[in-house]
Amino acid sequence: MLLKKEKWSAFTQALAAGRLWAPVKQDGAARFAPVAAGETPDLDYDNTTVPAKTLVFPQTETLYRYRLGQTAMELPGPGEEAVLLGVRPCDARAMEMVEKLFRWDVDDPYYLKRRALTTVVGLACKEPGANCFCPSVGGGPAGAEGMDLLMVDLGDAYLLETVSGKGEALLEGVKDLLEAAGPDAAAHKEQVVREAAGKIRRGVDPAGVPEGMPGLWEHPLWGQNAAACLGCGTCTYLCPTCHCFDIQDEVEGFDARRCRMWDSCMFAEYTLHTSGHNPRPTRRERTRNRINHKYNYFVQKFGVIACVGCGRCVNLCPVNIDIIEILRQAKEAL
Amino acid sequence: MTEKPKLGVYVCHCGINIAATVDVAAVTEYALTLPNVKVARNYSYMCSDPGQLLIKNDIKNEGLNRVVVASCSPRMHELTFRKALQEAGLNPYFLEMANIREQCSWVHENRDEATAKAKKLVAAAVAKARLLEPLEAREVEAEPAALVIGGGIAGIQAALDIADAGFKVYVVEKTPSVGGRMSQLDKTFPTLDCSACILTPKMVDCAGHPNIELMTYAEVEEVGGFIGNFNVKVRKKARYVDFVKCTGCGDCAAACRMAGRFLSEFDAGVGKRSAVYLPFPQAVPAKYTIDPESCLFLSRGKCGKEPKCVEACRAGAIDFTQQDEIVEFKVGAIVVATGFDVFDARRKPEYGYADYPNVITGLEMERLVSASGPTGGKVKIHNGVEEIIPQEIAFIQCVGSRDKSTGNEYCSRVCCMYTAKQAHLIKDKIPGANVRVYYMDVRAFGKGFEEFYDRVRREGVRYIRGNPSEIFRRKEKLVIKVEDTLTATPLEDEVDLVVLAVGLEPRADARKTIELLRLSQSPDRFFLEAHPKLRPVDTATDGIFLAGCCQGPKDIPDTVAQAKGAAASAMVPLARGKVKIGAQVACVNEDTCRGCGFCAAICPYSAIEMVTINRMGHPVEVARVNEALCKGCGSCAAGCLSDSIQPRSFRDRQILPQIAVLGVLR
Amino acid sequence: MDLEKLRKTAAEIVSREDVKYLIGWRQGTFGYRAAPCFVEDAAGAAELTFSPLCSANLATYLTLAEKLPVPRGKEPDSRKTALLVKGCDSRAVVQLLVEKGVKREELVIIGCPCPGMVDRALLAEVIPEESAPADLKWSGGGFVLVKNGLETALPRDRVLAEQCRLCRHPNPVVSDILLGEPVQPWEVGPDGGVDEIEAKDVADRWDYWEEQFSRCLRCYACRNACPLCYCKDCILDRLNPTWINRAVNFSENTAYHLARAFHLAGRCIECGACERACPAHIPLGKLNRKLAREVRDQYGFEPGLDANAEPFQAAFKPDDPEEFIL
Amino acid sequence: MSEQFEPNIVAFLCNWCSYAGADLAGTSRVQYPANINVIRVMCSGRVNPLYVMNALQQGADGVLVSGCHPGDCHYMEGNFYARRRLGLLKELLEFAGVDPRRFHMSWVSASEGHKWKEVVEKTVEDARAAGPFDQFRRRQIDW
Repeated sequence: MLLKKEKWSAFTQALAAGRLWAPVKQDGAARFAPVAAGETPDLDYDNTTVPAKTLVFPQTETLYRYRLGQTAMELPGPGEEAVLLGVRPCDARAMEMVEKLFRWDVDDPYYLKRRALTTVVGLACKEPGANCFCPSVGGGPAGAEGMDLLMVDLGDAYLLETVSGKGEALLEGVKDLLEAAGPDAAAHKEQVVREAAGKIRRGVDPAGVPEGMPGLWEHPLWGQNAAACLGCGTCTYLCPTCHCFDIQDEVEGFDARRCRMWDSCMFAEYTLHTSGHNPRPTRRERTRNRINHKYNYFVQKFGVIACVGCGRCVNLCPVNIDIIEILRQAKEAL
Repeated sequence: MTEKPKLGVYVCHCGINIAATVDVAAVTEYALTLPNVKVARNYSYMCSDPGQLLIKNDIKNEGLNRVVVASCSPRMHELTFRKALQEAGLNPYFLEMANIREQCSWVHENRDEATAKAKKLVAAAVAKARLLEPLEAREVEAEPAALVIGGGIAGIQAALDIADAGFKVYVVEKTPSVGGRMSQLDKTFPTLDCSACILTPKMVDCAGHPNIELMTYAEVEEVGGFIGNFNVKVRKKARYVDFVKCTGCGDCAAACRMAGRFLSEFDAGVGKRSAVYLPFPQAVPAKYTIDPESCLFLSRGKCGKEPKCVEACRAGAIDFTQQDEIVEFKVGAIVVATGFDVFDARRKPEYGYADYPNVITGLEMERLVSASGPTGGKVKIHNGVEEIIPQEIAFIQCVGSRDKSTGNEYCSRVCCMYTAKQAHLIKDKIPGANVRVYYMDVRAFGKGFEEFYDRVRREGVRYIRGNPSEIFRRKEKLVIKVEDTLTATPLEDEVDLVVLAVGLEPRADARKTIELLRLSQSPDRFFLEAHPKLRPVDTATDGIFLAGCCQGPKDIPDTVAQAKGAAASAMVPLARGKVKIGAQVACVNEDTCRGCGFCAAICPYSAIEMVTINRMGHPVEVARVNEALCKGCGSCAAGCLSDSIQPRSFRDRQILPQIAVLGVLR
Repeated sequence: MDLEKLRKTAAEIVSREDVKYLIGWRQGTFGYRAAPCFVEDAAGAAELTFSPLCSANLATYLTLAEKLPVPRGKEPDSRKTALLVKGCDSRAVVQLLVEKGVKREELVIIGCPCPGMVDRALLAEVIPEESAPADLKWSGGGFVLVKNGLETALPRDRVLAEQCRLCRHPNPVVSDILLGEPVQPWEVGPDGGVDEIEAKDVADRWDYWEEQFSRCLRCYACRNACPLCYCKDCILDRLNPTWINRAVNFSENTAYHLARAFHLAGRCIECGACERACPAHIPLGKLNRKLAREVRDQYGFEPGLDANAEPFQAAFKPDDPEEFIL
Repeated sequence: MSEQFEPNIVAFLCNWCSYAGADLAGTSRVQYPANINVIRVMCSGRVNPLYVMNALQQGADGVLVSGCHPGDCHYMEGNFYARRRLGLLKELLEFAGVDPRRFHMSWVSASEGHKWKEVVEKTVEDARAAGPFDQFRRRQIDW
């Protein structure tokens, strides 16, 4: 289906009748924020600093509440449906990957509930960033994995392709604003996608990396790359596929809650034992773990590289630790 | 510690003091809803025996392991309830109090408000009590010995008292003899006893006492440790005269090539001495000392063919090879009696002390009138033409006291009376002399002072109210420019001799003592006592006491009284043989300490030192608390960026929940 | 800066037996980056650079290296660390010396007088950042961007980083070897960033910071990048007691940032590392610079200049300001 | 009853001067607002400046720290450290947009029961004027 851009405002207004999230720009960077009735989101933005995962896997999430000294607990309510508008293919694909984990040995009710309540409306990329490398890891500027609906900017209109039943249902609700796509739409889309892919400058072929990783366990590349690491959580917090969390009890007066929040394997305390022993004692082991988790362990367990090539960790690392460069060195060392 | 907290909350009615304003039943009921509270009761007087029994029984029968008492101020009854806990077999520090009387029922009239607040205060106390930890007040052995620094009348008196009680005393005196300032005085006001006559026996007692080890011509170099356990290092300066062989005959001094060439410190610069000298005839010990700076042999390496003193000394006591000796010992308490300096009159240039020989200080006057002084007690001066007996004599009061321009805002307390005394002595020795005293106020506050002042005036000494602005010479006379402020008459008073009643100042080297003993100074720069009213002989450091003028100007009886007080205080740990170390002291988490030393820099008691420990094979510096010195103030903790040092009972993890409860409950 | 001399000097130093490694800067892997690098042998010195992109404060690494347990019978590695320092890096070193975070005898300090660094974001506004690494040089009073063999002049005022514009000590305050000539310190204008906030009324200030702190992810890059945030166990990570909850929301974020800024009062040497590291672009430097300004103006103290200074937070003066006290 | 806002104040008092001064106010039956809630510490130097922030975050509308007058500190210097630390904290809070009326520091000696009353009244009035400080509250108990 086609959505003419002059209908864009009406389209978003219709979605904003429910809970709608879309990127907003603030101080030069975009982030997902609720769209209030009357506002029209602008999809002309570089990818958000924080990936869309934050909406299905919030940074802080209350699991239940209780009172000190008492055993009764209060669970969260059923939650609300929401539409996520303007999700990039890398971020949508990552949600699908993370879901594999949250569906693995036991179902994680919190993640799955939010995922089920959320309709993901994706947007194909036209202007990839300096460090985008999604094609290297099985994605692409118009990949629809993890989405319910894909939008492709054809200039004067968006091409809307349903990916799931939820996407179809969404379109059904706004069908008056849409028109059928013409016969040349597919070709137009292909051209847009090809152009976008052609602008991607960086990349690495990961073939052989997952199998080769164990052999590189003691390779000096880890120490060399980790030497400058500050041990902050930028790379992991901004990674759309990173999904580690910590569980804490937080007390306020005599009231308390149990909650979970993002954690990062780059923090020293991530694996710190009560005894004081740390099985990953330095930034070298932590950096090695981060890469191995994405390019080795996750592959072994779920058959897919847990990196979607969004380039965020490269863009925003304060000290230029570059996963593409690390993979290049790893390939060289194989 | 693994035991789960079981709290009892006890709400006191305090008769109607609390109950009239606070609904104690409601507070009690509320307390039962708080986490870990097993028992909550209210009672008319919790501090009474039956009240305490309630707590004790519950500890025994209900297995309580933390107690909250909501009653009066902890400043009132914390110790009472701690004792009750202890008697019931519970660690006394498992107590927390909620002050619902002084800071609640007595200051708020509205019953609802006061009750609500009492509930909050109880909740906050419960929040903290849940997290209290058991503490132990420890005791360490105390060395049954004392150090007295300074051998003036204060030091002598303190030493004698302590020694008489049977404890070892080390007296360290900087100069070659004990006696101090008092020995320089002629008569003492207002009774006019001869200073030497009353002092000398004490000096001799001090030197001869079996429990006193007297170290003259010696200085304390280092003091470490804490109450009960001070480690002292003393440098005994080389006298170059064998202490045992010297008979005190004085042949060396008479023979000295430099005999009578140096100003005598004892005679306040009025008299002279040799390079080898006895400070004054009654000096104790009566042993000669060679001043290395004035001795030709010691300062230049040559004294004729052979130093004359060596020849002269029949005992063979002169020993130029002597070296300073370092002595180390341990004491349980320290009395500081370092005395005072007199104000340097050159700092009031308008009085011409530096320019005119006949402008002298009160202390110089003492030596002039003293029978043992350089003039044999005759007041003679040289007016530039001839030697005369002065007839016109003026005293000027408050020189270097009560004078912001000199930085000394305080009253020196002795000048009014020593001036009166000296005026009397002059009248006595020079019967026809005209004596006047220029004063601001006369402060004759002590026993017999006013009477003495009155007597002196009746003897014909004129008191003129006025603060001289200038002194200059006119021929053989000195002219004092002054306004008599009672009659508003400008005067130019021609006199033969001017005596400046100089005030008392802290010792020039007071800083050294401060650093040595970690003392503090009050704004007048004298040593600071722990409390101006209630602990006037204590210092902020336990086990260190002050006596005499090092703490502030005072006369002889006050000095002796304070010395006796300091001695009595110093004897407490010595007599007990043990000292208590506070339980609520700071402790360091050596795992997280980053060794920056902020806490050590902050601690006013130098209770924290940095030590090197082995952390997994790496030498790292961490802070360590000397629990005997720590007072538990917690300034270190608030300055520690990694929260690695914490005062017990006031830890962050105990205070933050209190904050939370007081904040959250609205 | 003569890069050949820099590399030669570095090669000589790392070849010394008593030197573990040298910390310097290398060109980045893309766009407008330069990165800290660790040189362990003479050959490695060839990758060293010093350009207007080398804003990273290398003093951070002096306290970052983990101290692994030393196996029984072995001695800990006591070799020295060599590092390149700009003015701000050297001030951090001095403050670390004051706090005994490092020992002077463990360091070989190579001073690099610094004409000022560019702000990457400002630079990208003028010429968009691309994937290929770009080179930047100082030239005349400004900068020159070298890209694909083409040189583009950039006026200093347009792209100079804020903390550099405000820098009072561009030359190293401590060094064993000084490379090149000291630069002439420039005139420092008013701190517009701080002034702008002070000009707001108190409620508007709150709104301003609420907008900023709401974005915070609590990745702790600001803390970890700071050369003076080096507690082995930061109290803001601690759970017992909990100063700040792990929950990421405006309240906790605000408490975190205020605590961080406060812990640096009288210690911050205004290098801007916190602000540069922030992925959410929160202007953290303003908080630190505000406190640094008060410490300078009201208390007459500037940290990181004298290794023998009393630590500001562990000292007082009898006449410290107290007008605010009731 | 008027609907005026009743601020919640958390106060940190040193044991030797200010807490004793507050006790004296009680002994003298001086009346003052009940909004003030006291936490006793041994010395104002013990007050970690982060306590002030923490109290504001945990529900206080105003915070007071009170210690001995300069020179009177039971521990000689603790209040001087407190003055320096909290003076800077005050600058920081104000810069961050915390109404300056929410945080006060005072010197109250053991004999100044009446001054204590005045300090409490001023602190409460100021916090009342500044209004509820909901913006900074911990909101963790929300879902």
